[in-house]
Parts: sequence; C-alpha cells; structure tokens
Amino acid sequence: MQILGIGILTWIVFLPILAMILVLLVPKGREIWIKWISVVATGIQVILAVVLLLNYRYDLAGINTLEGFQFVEKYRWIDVSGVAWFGRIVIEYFLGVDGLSMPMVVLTALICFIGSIASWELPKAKGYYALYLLLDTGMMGVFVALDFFLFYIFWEVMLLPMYFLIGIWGGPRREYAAIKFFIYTLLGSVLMLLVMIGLYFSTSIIDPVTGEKVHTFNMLAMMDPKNYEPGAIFSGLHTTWRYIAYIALFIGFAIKVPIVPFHTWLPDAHVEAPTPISVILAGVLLKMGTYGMLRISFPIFPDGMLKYALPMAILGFINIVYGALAAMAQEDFKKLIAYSSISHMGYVVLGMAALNTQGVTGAIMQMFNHGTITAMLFLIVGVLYDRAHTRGLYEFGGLANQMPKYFGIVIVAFFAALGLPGLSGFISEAFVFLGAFQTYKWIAIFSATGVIITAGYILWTTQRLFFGQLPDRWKNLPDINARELVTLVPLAIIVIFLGVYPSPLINLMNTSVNHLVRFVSEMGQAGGMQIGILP
Amino acid sequence: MAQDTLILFSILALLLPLGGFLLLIFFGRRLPRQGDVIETGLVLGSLILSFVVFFNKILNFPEPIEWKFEWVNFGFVKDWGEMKITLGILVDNLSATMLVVVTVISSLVHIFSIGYMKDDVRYSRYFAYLGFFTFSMLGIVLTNNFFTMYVFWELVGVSSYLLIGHWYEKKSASDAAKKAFIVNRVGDFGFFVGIMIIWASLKTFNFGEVFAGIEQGKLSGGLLTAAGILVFCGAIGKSAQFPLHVWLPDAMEGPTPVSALIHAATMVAAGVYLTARTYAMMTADALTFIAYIGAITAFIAATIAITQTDIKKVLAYSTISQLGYMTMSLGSGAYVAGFFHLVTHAAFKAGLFLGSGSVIHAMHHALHKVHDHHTDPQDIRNMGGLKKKMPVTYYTFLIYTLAISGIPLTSGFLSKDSILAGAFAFGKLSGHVLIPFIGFFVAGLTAFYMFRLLILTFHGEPKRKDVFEHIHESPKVMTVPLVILAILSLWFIFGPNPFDASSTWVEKYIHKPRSVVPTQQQFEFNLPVKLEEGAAITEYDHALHKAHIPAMLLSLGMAGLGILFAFLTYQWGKISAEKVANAIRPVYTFLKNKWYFDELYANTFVLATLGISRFARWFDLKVIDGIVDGSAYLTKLWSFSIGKFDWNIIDGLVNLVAYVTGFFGYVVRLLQNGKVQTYIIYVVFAVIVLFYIFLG
Amino acid sequence: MVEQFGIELIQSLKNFLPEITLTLTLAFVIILDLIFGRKVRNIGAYVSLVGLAVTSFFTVKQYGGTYQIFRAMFVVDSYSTFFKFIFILSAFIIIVFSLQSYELKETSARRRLGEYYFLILSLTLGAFLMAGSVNLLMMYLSLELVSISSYILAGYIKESERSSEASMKYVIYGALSSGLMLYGISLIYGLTGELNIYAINASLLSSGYSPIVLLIALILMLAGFGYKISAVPFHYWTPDVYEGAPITVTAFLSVSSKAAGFAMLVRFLKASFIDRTVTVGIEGAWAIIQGLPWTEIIAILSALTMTVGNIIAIWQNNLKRMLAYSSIAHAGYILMGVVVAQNLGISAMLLYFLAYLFMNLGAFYCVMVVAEKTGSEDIEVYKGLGYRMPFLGVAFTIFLVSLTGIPPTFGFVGKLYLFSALINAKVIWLAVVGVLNSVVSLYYYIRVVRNMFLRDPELEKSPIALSTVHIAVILVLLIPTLLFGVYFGPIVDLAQSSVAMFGLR
Amino acid sequence: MQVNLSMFKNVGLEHFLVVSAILFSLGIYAVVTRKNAIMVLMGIELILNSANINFIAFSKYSTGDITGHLVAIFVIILAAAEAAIAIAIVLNIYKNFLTVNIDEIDNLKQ
Amino acid sequence: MSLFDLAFYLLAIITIGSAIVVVSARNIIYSAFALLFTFFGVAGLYILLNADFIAVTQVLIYVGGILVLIIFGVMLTTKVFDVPVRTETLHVGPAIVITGAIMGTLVGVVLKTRWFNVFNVQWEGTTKKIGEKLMTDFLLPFEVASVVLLVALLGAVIIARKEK
Repeated sequence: MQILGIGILTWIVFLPILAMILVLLVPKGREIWIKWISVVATGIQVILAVVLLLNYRYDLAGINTLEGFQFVEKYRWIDVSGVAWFGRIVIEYFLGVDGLSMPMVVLTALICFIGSIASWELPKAKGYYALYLLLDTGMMGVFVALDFFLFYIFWEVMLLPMYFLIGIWGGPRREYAAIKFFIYTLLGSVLMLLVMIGLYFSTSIIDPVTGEKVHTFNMLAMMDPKNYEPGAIFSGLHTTWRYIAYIALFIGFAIKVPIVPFHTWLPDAHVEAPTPISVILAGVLLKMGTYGMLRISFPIFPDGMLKYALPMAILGFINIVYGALAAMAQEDFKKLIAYSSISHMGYVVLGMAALNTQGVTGAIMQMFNHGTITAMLFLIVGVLYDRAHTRGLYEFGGLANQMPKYFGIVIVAFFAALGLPGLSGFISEAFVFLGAFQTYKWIAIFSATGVIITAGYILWTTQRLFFGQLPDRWKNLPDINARELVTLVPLAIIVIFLGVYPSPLINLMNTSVNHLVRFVSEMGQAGGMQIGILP
Repeated sequence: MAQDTLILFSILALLLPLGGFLLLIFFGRRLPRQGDVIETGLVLGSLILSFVVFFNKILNFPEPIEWKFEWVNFGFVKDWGEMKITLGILVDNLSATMLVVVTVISSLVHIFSIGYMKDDVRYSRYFAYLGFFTFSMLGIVLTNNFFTMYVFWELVGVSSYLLIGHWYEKKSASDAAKKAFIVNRVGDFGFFVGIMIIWASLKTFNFGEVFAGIEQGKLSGGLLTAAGILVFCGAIGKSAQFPLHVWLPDAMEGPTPVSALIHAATMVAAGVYLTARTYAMMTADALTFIAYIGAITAFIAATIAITQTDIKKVLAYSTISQLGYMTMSLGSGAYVAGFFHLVTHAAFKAGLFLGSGSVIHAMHHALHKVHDHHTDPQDIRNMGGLKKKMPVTYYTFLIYTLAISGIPLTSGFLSKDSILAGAFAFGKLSGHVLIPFIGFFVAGLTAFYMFRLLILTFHGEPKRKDVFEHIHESPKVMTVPLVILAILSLWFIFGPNPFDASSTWVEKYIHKPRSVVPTQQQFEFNLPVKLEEGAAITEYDHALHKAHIPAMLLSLGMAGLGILFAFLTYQWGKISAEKVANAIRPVYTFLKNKWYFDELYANTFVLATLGISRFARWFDLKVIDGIVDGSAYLTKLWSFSIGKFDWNIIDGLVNLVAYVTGFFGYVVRLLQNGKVQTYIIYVVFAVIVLFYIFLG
Repeated sequence: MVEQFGIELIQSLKNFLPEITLTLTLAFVIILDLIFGRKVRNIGAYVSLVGLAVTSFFTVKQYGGTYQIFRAMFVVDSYSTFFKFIFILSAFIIIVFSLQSYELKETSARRRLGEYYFLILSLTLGAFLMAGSVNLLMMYLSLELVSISSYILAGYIKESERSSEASMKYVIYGALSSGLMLYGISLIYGLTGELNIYAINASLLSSGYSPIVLLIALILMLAGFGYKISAVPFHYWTPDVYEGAPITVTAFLSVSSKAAGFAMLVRFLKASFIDRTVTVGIEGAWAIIQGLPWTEIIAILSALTMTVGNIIAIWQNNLKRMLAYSSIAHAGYILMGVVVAQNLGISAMLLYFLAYLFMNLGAFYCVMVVAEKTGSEDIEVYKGLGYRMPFLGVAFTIFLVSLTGIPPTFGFVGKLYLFSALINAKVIWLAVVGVLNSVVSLYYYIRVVRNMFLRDPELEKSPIALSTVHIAVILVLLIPTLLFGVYFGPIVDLAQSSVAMFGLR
Repeated sequence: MQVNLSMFKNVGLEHFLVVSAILFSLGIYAVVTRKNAIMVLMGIELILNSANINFIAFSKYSTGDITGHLVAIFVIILAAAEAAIAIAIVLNIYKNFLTVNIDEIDNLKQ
Repeated sequence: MSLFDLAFYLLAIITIGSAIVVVSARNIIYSAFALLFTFFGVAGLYILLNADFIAVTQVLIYVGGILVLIIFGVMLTTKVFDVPVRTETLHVGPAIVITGAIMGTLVGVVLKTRWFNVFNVQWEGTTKKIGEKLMTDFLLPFEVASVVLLVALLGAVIIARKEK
C-alpha cells in the first residue's frame, strides 16, 4: 500500500528524517516548535504502525519467501552493470515486514513516541531531537530492511547519534559510557560486515530482468542453499567457514543483546544515558541483537545455529541468573534496572535457542514485553531522579504515601518485571520456559530459578523505595505529573492487556514463527543434525 | 436450570469481587464510606450466586460441568499438531463446595472488617485488596487447567503480599510480606516445573485431558511421580507445609481478618485443594511423600504452638498443623476426609481468628485508653478473665476450640475422626505406622494448646486490672460473624448424625477420584478387589471402614488427655508450666524458637544468595570490566610510566585494546625519534630483513 | 625513417595534450607572475586553475582510449586517466585551499606565491607522468620530478624551522630511497636487459632469471615506492614532514604524491611480475610469476602499515601529525587492494582513492580553518569547538566518520570494496586485521569529535564565524562524501572500468 | 659460496658489479654515519655512482646496446639537480639552525 | 693479467680507497677531495667499459659541477678558518653491521648469480648513438629531464636566495 505514491514502509522509516530536517530549520528561540515537530512526527509514526497492523495479513509467513512478506518495497538501489571479470553488483532497497518484524515495528514506533514525549525537558533541544529522530530512522530501518546491506547501513547509522545522545546529554561518566558503547558495537558490526561480504560473494541469483548471474545482498536469496556458488567460501552445509561465520555474526549480535560476557557496556550506557535514551536503549536497541539472530543468523546459517544451540541456551541461562544476581547487589536504582534488562534478555536468548514454536514465540513476545516493561521501569527511574536527583536505593523509603499514583504505576511495572501472571511479562517468560523445557530440560529448570531471584530483588527494591518511614528530606516530593503519566499509562495498559489476552500478539507472529522453526530445523537436519541433546 | 446458566453464574461469582476491586482501587476514596459497603455487597452477591450454583450442581447435575474457550493458538506446529491453550471453568462437587466455603468466609470477613478496620488509613485500599483476593481465590477454585491454576496461584500470592504488607510503615510487616511472597515463589517454582513436565509430555493443561493422557500412558514412571511431587511443591508453599512453613507465622503481621480469611480459612487451604484436584495423578510414592510431609508439618507446628504466647502466633501454628493434617490425610488416601476437614476447619479456624481479632481489638482500645502503647495487645500473658467482659466472643471461641480439638457434636469431630481413621488404615496396610502415630499424638497436642490458649485468655484472673477496666465486647458487626461461624462449626450443618461422618453430605457427594496412575505405580491395596456384594471396593475402603470405631475412641482419648493437662496446668495450677519448662529447658527453648527454622534459612539460603549476588556484582565490576578495562593498577602504573595518555577516551574495552595498542604504539613511537639517519638505518635494516625473509 | 618518426611523434603529441597543457601552464604561471605578480598577488593561482580546467578537458577526452606513445615510454589508458582525474581534483582543491591559507598569507611565502603554484603544477605534472610511464627510466624521472617539487614545497616557508627541517629530512630520505630504487632498476636492467616493463615481463617469462637478484631488485624498488606511498617501514619521514610542511602542502602530498606512488607501483607490479601465459580461474585475477612472492611482501607491508599507522596515531595530540599517521594507515588499507592481485582489488583501490581524496582533504581543510581561527593544531583547542562553529564541527565529524569507515559515508564504501576484494580472494586474515584496525582507528578519530562536542570550551566561548568561501569549500568536499556514501553505483562503475591498463586485461 | 678462481684473471662483468656493490655499501655507510648533512649528500652521490657503474657494465656485457649509457646520463643529470636542491635546503637549514648536523635537528618527532 | 685487468684493478683500488676515505675522514675538506678521486676513478672505469661519452660527462658534471657545489656548501656552512672543520659520526656500530650485511649480500649474490653475460661489445665512439637515441627513443625522458632541471633550478633559487 502506498501514500502519495511512496510505500508506507518508506514513510514509516524516513518520516523522522523529514522531521529532522524540519527541526534543523527551526529558528533560534523556538524550542517549543522543535519539541512539537518531533512528537507529532513520532506520533504519526505510531499511526502508520497501526495502519500496518490493520492491513496485516496473518496467514503470510515471510522469513525466506518473498511472497510471504507484506508491504514489500523492492527497488534496485545500486546496480553496477558489471565488467566482464566481475558479475553485476546489485544492492536493493528492499523493505518488507513479516511476523518477526511486525511486533518490533510497532514497538519501535511506540517507544520512540513515548521517548520523544519524555525528552520534553532536556536542554539543547535542537541537537537532541535531530539526533533522536535520526536514531529513530536507524532503528526502524533495521527492523524492516530485507537487504543485508541496507540492514547494515541502518545498523551503523544508529551508532553516531547514540554516541552523541549519551555523550552530550548523559550523566557524569557519559564520555566513558558513550565511547564504550560505540567501540563495543562497532567491534561487533565489523565482524558482521565481513560475514556479510562473504555471503555476498557466496550467493548469486539469476536476475529476472536480464537473466544474467547477479551477486546480491538480498537476505532471502542468502537463505536458499541453491543460490550458493559451488566452491564459494560459505557454500555447502556444516563447513568450518560457515561455523566461523555464524560465530562471528553471533558475537556481533550478542554484543547488542547483550549476552554475558559482552554485556558490560550496558550498565554504563544505561546508567549514564538520559532517561528517554535509556528507554530507547533498553526498549528497542537490545531487541535488534536478538532480532538480527532470528532474521539473519538462524535462517542463513541453520547448521551453525543447530550446532551451537546448546551453548546458546547455556548463555541464555547464564544471562538470566547472572543478570538477576548482579541486579540484586546493586545500590543504584537505574543500575539495578539495567542488570534486570540483561537478565530479561536472557529469556529471549533461551527461547530462541530452544528453536521450537513456543520458545521462539515466547522469545519474540519477551522482546516486545520487555520493551514495554523496561521502558516503564526506566521512565519510573527518571521520574524519581528528576525529583530527588539521586538514585541511591538506600536513601528512600515510605514513598508509597508520599507519591501514591507513582506507587500504583510502579507496582504494575515491577510485578510485570517479576513475571506476575496477568501481566505481559509472565506470558512470555512462561512460554519461553515451556518451549525451552521441551529441548533442554535441565537448563530450563535451572533458568527458572531466575524467577525467584527476580522476585527477590524486585520486592527488595519495592520495600526500600516505598515501604517503611519516609525520610524528612523527601517530605515535599511531588507526585507524578500529567506528562509523565501520559508516557507511562499507555505502556501500563499494554502490559496488562497483553498479560490477560496475548493472542493478538501471538497471532501476529505465529505463522512466521512456525515457518521459521520448520525451515531452520529442516535445513539443519538436512546435514544430519538435530537439536535437543539433553545436557 | 441449564448448564450454561450455571457456568454463567459461577463466572459472575468470580468476576463480581474483581469489579469491586477495580472500582475501589481507582475511585476508592471518592466513594461513600470509601466503598466498603459496595465491596461487601458484591461479595455477598457472589455468595448468593455460589449457593445457587452449589445446590444446582449437587442436586441436578451428577456429572462435572466444564466450559472451555481457546485462549491462544500457535497454529499447526511441527511434530506436535495444532498447538493451542484452552482455558475454562470446571464446576464439580468439589469446586462447588469450595466455592461456597470461600464466599461464605470471605463475606463474613468483609463484614467483620467493617468494624475491625474502621479508622484505618487505607480503608478502601484494604477492601479493594480483599476483593482482589476473593477473585483470585475463586479463580483457583473454578479453573479447569494447570495454567490458570498457576496464574491465580500467583495472584492470591500477590494479594496476600499486599494484605500482609497493609501496614507497610512497620518494617516487620513489609518484611513479612516479602518473605511470604518469596517463599511462595520457591514453592511455585516447583509447581511450574511440574507444569512444564505435564505440558511437554501431554501437550495440554486441562485437568481432564491430562488425566486421560496419563491413563493412556503418555506420562508414567519416575517422571509421573516427579510431576506429582513438583505440583505438590506448590501446595507446600501455599499451605505452609514443612519445609516452607516459615512464612505463615510472620504473615500474622497483617490485619487479623486477613489472617482469618487468607492465612487460615481459604488461601492456605488452596494447597490442599490443589492436591485434591490433582489427586488422580498421584503415584504411590508421591502419596507417601505427601503423607509424610503432612505428618511432619502437623507435628512440628503443634509442638511449636505449645510454647507461643502471642495469640495469633498460636493460631497460626495450629493452622499449619491442621493443614499438615489435611495433607497427611490426602496422602494417606483419606481423600474425602481431608477435604472435609478443609471445609470444617475453614469455618472454625476463621472463627478462632476473628475471635482473637475481637479480643485484640478490645485489648487495643483498652490499652489505648490507659495510654499504654508498649504492651503488646496480642500477648496472652496480659489477658485473662475476659470471659466476663466479652461473653459472645468467649462462647463462640469455646465452640471453635472444641471443634478444633475434635469433641463430639462439632464439625471438627466428624472430619478429624475420619482423617485419623484413614491414617490408621493407611498405616496398617502400607506399614508406615509413623503416620497414624503422629496423627493421634498431634490430636492430643492440639487439644492441649488450644485449651491453654482459651484458658489463659478468657479464664482466671485478669493480669492487668487497669486495662481490664476498659475492655468492652466488640460491636454487633463483629460479633454477628462470630456467631454465624460458631453455628457453622456444629455438626448439623453437615449431617444428621453427630457421630457418623459417612452420613454427612460431604461424604455423600464428594468421592475419591479414580486414580489414573498405571496400576504398578499404585498401592496394591488401592486397587479394586471384587468382594461378594457386587460393588467394586478396595482393600483400603474395607480397612477404613473397620478403622472408624477404634480411631474415634483413640482420638477422643487423646483429645481428652490434652484438655485435661491444659486444665491441670493453667486452670487449676496443679502442674507448673515453669517447672516443666525448666525441667526440659533445651527442648523448651528449641520449641520456643520454632525449631530455629528462620535462623537456619537465613544463614544458609538467603546468605548464600546474597553472597553470590555480591560476588556477581564484584565479578562484573572487577573481573569482566577489569579484563575489559585493563585492571586499574596496571593502568595507573602504565600511565604513570609513559606519562600523560588520554584515558578518558581510550577507556573501556577500549582500555584493553588501548592498553595493548598503546603499548605497541609507544614502542613503535620511540623509533620516531626525529633523527633522519636513524630512520634510514631502520629502512636499510628492513630491506635486509625483508630480503632474508623471502629468500627462504 | 625520419618522416615515419615524425608521424609517430605527431601521434604521440596528440595523446600527450594534458601533460603539454600542464607544462605550458606552469611556464605561464611563472612568466605571468613575474609580470603581474606585484599587482595581482594570486594571478598564479588563477592561471593554474584555468590551466587545470583545460587539462581536465583534455583528460576527459582521453578517457577510455589506450595508446602507447613516445616509443613505448608512456601509455595513456583508463587507469592512468582515472588517476589524472584524482591529481587534477586534488591540485584544484589544494589551490583553492592555498588561496585562503593563512600560512601563505602571513609568512615570507607570500612573496613567492607564483613559484608556489608553479611547484604545485610541476608536482601534478610529475604525478601525471608517474601514472602513465611504462619505462623504468621514465618512472625514475617522474618520481624525481614529484620528489624535487615536494622537497621545495615542504620547505616553502623558509623562516620556519619546522618547515625547513621537514624539507631537509625529506630530501635526504627521498634522495636515499630514490638511490636504492635506482640501484634496483639497474639490477633489473642487468637481469633482463630491458627498461620497458612489458619487455621486462616478456624476457622474464621467456628467458630464465635469478629469483634472488629479482627479489633484491624488487625490494630495493619497493623502498622507492614505499617511500612515496609512505608504507611501513619506509614511512618514517611522513609524520615529521607532514607536521613540518605548510598544511596545504601536507594535504597535497597526502593525496597526490601518494596516489601517484600507488599508480606507478601497481602498474609496475602488474605489468612486470605477472605470468600472462597462465590463466586463472577467477575472472580478473592475475597469475604471479614463479619464485617471486611479491603479494606476500605487499600483504605484510599492508598489515604493518595500517597497524603501525593506527596505533601511533592514538598518541598524537597534534592534529596534523595525527592525520599524517592516519594517512599512513590508509596507505595500508589501500595496499590491501594490491595484495589480492585481482582487478577487483585495483578497482577497490581506485574507489578508495576517490573517497580518500574527499574525506582526507576535507579533514585537512577543517584542521586548516581551525588552525587559522585559533592559531593551533593541538587537540586541546578543539574543546567545545562544535558549539563555537557548529557547521565545521558537524562537517569535520562526518569527514572523520568517513575516514573511520562507518556508513553512510563514502569512506565506508571504499572500505567495503577493499574488504570485498580480500574476502573474494580468501585473504581472510588480512581482512580481519583490516576491520580490527578500523575499530582501533575509531579511538583517535572520535577523540577529536569528543573534544568538539562532549567537552565545553575552556578559554574562548565566543562563536566563530565562517566565511562563505569556507562553507562553500567544505560543502564541495562534504556533499560527495555523503552522497557517494548512499549512492555509489556510478562511481563504482567508473572505478571498475578504469582498471583497464594498456596491454593488460 | 664457491667462487671460480679464474675471476682474478680476465676481468669481466662481475668485477665491475662487485666494485659498484662496495661503493653502494660505502655510500649507505656515509649516509647513516656522518652527522654533517653535506657528507650525507656525498654518500648519496656514491650510491648513484654505483648504480651508474652497473648500468654501464650491464650495457657492455649483458645487453650489448647503448640504453645503459642513456640511463647513466639521466642519472647524472638528476644527481646534479638533486644536489643543487639539497645544498640549497642545507644552506637554509644552516640559516635557521646555525648547524648542519642532522642529529641536532630533531624538533619534529613522535 | 692483461693491461685491461691491471687498469681495472688500479682504478678499482683508487675508487674504493678514496671512497673509504670519503666516508671515514674526520675533516670534511678531506672527504670532499677524496670524493674527487672517487669520481675520477669511476670515470676511469667508464672508459674501461668503453663509455667514453659517459666518462666525459662524469668528469664534467660531477667534478666540475656537483663537487664544486658540495665544496661551496662546505665553505658556506662551516667556519673553515678558525677551527678545523670536523664532523663527528654517529651510530657507527649498527652502521657497520648493516653495511657489512649489504655488502656481503650484494657481493655474494653478484658472484653467485649466473649473469646474462654474453657480449663484450667494443664501441668506438658512443656519442653518435647516444645522440640518436636521445632524439628518438628517449625523447620524452629528455624533455622531462629539462622540466626537472627547470624545477630544480627554480627551487634552488627560491630556497637559497636571500629575502630582502
């Protein structure tokens, strides 16, 4: 479907860029315009996402079939009509959504919208919102790009804005956090780059137009073994190079997720970043790692995936428990939330490693739910920090009477985070475990202990902040205000709704998920490999 | 009345309290009287509905009624088929009865609370939580599958968390709440693993389908036993069975009506209910395990209860011990008896708590009058002689006490007697003689400590004259529920014959479900054997039948002894408690300190977890970041030795690489000494080296 | 015979027009400067700009054809023409720089501007000849022409100690390397009896040769080439000279003479040391002649060059010096294109040079402007600069990002193709070294960005205005850097069709 | 390495090459060791000369054509040009530093 | 031992000996004059290789041009009259090592290699041939050389001339 002759996905991706240009054009002293422009732009993005949702066809799978994708836009972007000694170079502007990306698109639009409202008070609005919108485009693009090159471009485009957003608007140790984030991610992405190039040379398709052999970055083409040229570096199944490539990709994505031990950038980045950026980081950026695995690593390297599924599951377990334990020992509210993010992303990894419908569904739901929940949590931290200018858990107490509305919201978010039934967090965690258990009994069981630890630190935090006697210095903390409510309540509603009735989300993805699972496991088993060796 | 109407009613009964909750949580403060009446009214509504459901079910529908709907559908899944999760509602005699029990107690507690909580700061919030609890509890009762069972399981946990922590200004209260939730989580963890096993092997959550699947042998052997025990872990947590019983006494930090409703009558009984629900899938080993857990719990709790001086703590431990009783009876095969005891116990235990509540209420106000804010209004050593001042409370309390001690003409007698009979039979057939032994011993203990409580509280001379002056009987709104509950604790509610449990409607309408476990995993004495009169009855039923009379006598004897000792010690002072205590000082302190369970856990699990978590944090900061940053010391040393080097920029992972690169950079940089001839030496040297490298 | 030679000569001259134009231009520059120099100070610049325009016109006309002229001394082919574009562009841009360079305005150099532009042009002429010469003697001559011009340019600000020191180091170092190179040439001459690289190749293939001598000769010649392209371990002069020389000259050297060196090196290697009788499976791949592992040598040089360049650059606080090291590192990247011994690599190299032209000159220009406004090239003065001159800050950031090789910039495309070449040729280890190096390079590039935006100005806080000329120049360099980053089809096409060398596939 | 003793009789190509090799090495030695810039230049001249000897010798013995001579001419020309530039620069250095000792001229480093 | 050989060895000894003096003499003036002998020796070798024209050019340009230039340089940059002009040497050790290595390698290779050693042409008067070549095959280098000289000339002037 198109708007003004331009595909809706293009709109949803590049709308922020337009807004950015507008923002840059706003004259000095008109800060308020800038804010409104951005909020409206992101708002429209949400509307577009809803439009997508309404026109979404649930029976299409996507993954590795072009006709399975929806709202596809596929144009030749770079087309170097080749020289004799080197076929044609084709890079496509290829966008489309399927069950994997649709939830992420919605999530991104939503979080960006909320983030832009939450950024209202920040200084240097012009630069901030310009970078923010650029970041928005980058993230949205990653989720809809189906051409590896395009994907990589969007992936990298986010780096610099994020560096500045953390580095300029961040907390005291912002420089350190920013550069750490930058270097880590770049390190991951250069590995990805090499693999991408290798794939590019290994695959070639017949150009429907001219009928000649064409190298392409098209992900779908890369998923089809038929397209691999014999003797190319990644051709065949279960070759050393393919394993190496899978691992390289995995590390590239794992850094974003982040999977222990590549996670240490996250606490710093989250803690130092300004609230809305923490929200974006935890809400959307982390998902890009796991999304990348589902979209690229698994279908393109099914053999590698199956070979390393067990280590991946173990990593997931480590993430869950390690993150939770580390969170329990934190004294800084925001840092605690950051570590809880690590723990929660562990569920995603575990679910994906299980490689069955429930596990993967759970994983994607967890991606979505964690996006909303952790966004709430960081907003909550922000609310408190804006008022008290400290995040030390030991400095508070008895806020439940001082800020009752706030308390109510926090309780919802917290219980969602500790996986209370009736709230969305539980559903995804339960599905992850149910899925993982079918593949890795013991890992699933051990990981489930993470739930207890989570309960531990969440309740401990609740008690520290809200129960007991209120210190005198906080006697006049105002309760949460309207703007903050506007950012928090929609998320709370989503969390509760999806907790009670997750079907909308599941139906959105399950065709694709089933297809993905079948595709990957069959591809891998073609090489006589199967998953689920009990540890 | 049609089935769907029945279902509709039960759903309504389920949802009304929820509506109340939502109403109060959002508009509580603006509603008239902060909405307590609304909430109470709604609960009464669901009470009526559940009565309707109950009678209809009992009388019109012998078969269970089930209503399902598809909740989520994963579509067609490889080597699974169509994967979907259907939820729904199951109304059979068990749940119908439970429905009534819950709603009755709940509404009574609501009414009682109106008086008890009158001038509380968070009055409306309190009622909201009560409503939320009732909703979740009814959910547990009505659900037809493990999934929603788990869901509501956690929800009652939350409501109990919120209610225990209702006075969260008190650290002890919020601690207790936290403890309750986490300990329950531990149990639920086991429960969830059990569910995972069931789902993975049977591909459904629905009770009926699960049992059918087991019967088809899809799940058997050790895994089945494991599943059974793991599911029972949930019960261990909720029903405060050993070793997870530690949270319940602390939970008494909550308002007394809450203790009555949640921590005595309903929620804690949910564990028993769950065991009863899943009874069909329990293997012999699982049942033995359950029986022993129950027995041990009953014994430990009873022994502790003897030494406690806080009125609510005594009741709390008695609750634990009674729950252990039920569990034991389920484990030992006396299914109906266990459930029967659940029902009866709900009534009199709720009554006991509300009674104690009314006492505490009175004490509290009295102490308030004399401006004594240090004395603990709950300590029985400050009471005594309250009989004269608050007769209604006293007499109702007496009835409850008799009931719990299992004296004839009370409901307790009927249920307890059949439990003991079951234990008796079980011990005889299976050879686990410890079970009945403990059973009878605990019966005696129960009678003893309950009468100790009664005597110390109501009989004798008041310990504090000044306070005593100001003691008044509680208002109607509080006494009426007491009376109702007292009536409910009498035999005729259940059956005409005060001495024959088998004549009660409970035994008539509720039957032990047919075990679906493969026969080789059942007790052989539970297998039906053909006897001359057509009906297929098991060896166990036979033994049970024979065990009734001796069990009855024995239990009566034990109870009598207990009561006698209680009177000797505390009423007539023939035996000095102090002397006894001194005589067995070590034992006494051991019991007084609740077998040191809290200390044990605090020093093992909690400590370990915290330790590990600190370690994890340290590990993160020092080791991983250390590896990443290049450890601080080296960094300092380094930057010292090489002069200023911008560590702000090259920091982080950054540092390690920077550390290495920086090192080489420094070395290589030394070559760049600005003397062109030195450069030339390098060049020529390089030329030679290159030559000789590639020569070979 | 004579008239036949006359015809031949005419032919040659026809295809020699660009060089002739340049020569005439530089003659004009010097003459006109003598006449009008007093009145119109920058007449030299204007004349040279015009001359360059004309030259580019002829060059464009040349593109695509391949001729061999002046008795197999010199060839005109797409390859050399592509490089000529680069030389013209850089010379053009540099002259525009020089028009605003404060160094030239405020020192004694202002009295020698005519000669300055003369030398710029002579260097460009030398580069032209380097790109096209196929005879070792011609190579040596043109190399010397470039070198001599650059010696003088490096020391152009006579009274400045840094400048003259730079030129002295440069001349000694350069003279020695060209001496080594010459000795190498002499050995090759002795071995094959030829000076024309095609003839050399032929005789190497036909009659046997002693690999040892060939190795010595190659290494000695590499010393010469390596010094021009400042590849480790022949790079030592680079940082000192780049720091000492006037910034315009530094920028010019970092692009033009480097590019010329590469042009010559690649042509020399490809023409002389491949075995054209063997055909390789992969299209556009060359067979290396027996017994001379020059790809390995280059590979090692490349790895060394980029690594050393990057890790020393981390330490630099003087922007000019930092850019010098970064240019060394980039030489390392570009060498990766040579390693694979495939046309793909060469096209990647050409592409990268185009990218390098824009981003590197852009970076140097920003440094120059800042140095002009603040009077220093030290990283300290960049603190908070992003707020004092936002436009320049953003532009500089983009140039640096492009140098790092992060999309969507031209620099990324260049790197992408270099790595593609390596991976296509399965030289994975070097590719890994390359990407790790580009991560390392981020440290010092981002350091500048950090100082500009993440730090607050310490001494001066007042915003600094940029003249429209500044902005225009920056835009001229900025737009390609970004545009070709997202739409590089045509450029890649150009680069790929430009690998065609005379007489070679 | 085995060397045929006949080499000491009839002088041939190798003899000249050896001479040039020695000159070459001496040139490098001078360039590396002498502090005085001008001495360094002398060393470079030695190197160029050695190269020239090669060219001439080869063109007599190996190739038998005159090309070597032409190269030699051009080399000599360039040597002159280079020397001129170099000396000029050295003089300039002397003006600025009042010394021509290269090792004392190292402001630009690291 | 023919006359040719004798001449060769004589010239070789002169050349190398004086070269050694050049590189080792403490006094610049000495090295400068030793360089003179080296150049003459090389010229002699040229004659042995019957490169008469080159020999002459060598003498003219080197001795008449470059050497004079160098000596001027010496004069201008050292105080000749008050103190004896000495120059120290630096890192002799490494220098000797690498020089030895190079010399060994080159000599070894030279002697080991079987050179393409067929002709022993005896030109009588190479000048004409050189002239022809210069005007035909080597026309371009010739022209380029002129540009190089122009640049060098100008450059030398620019740098060396006094600023007023």
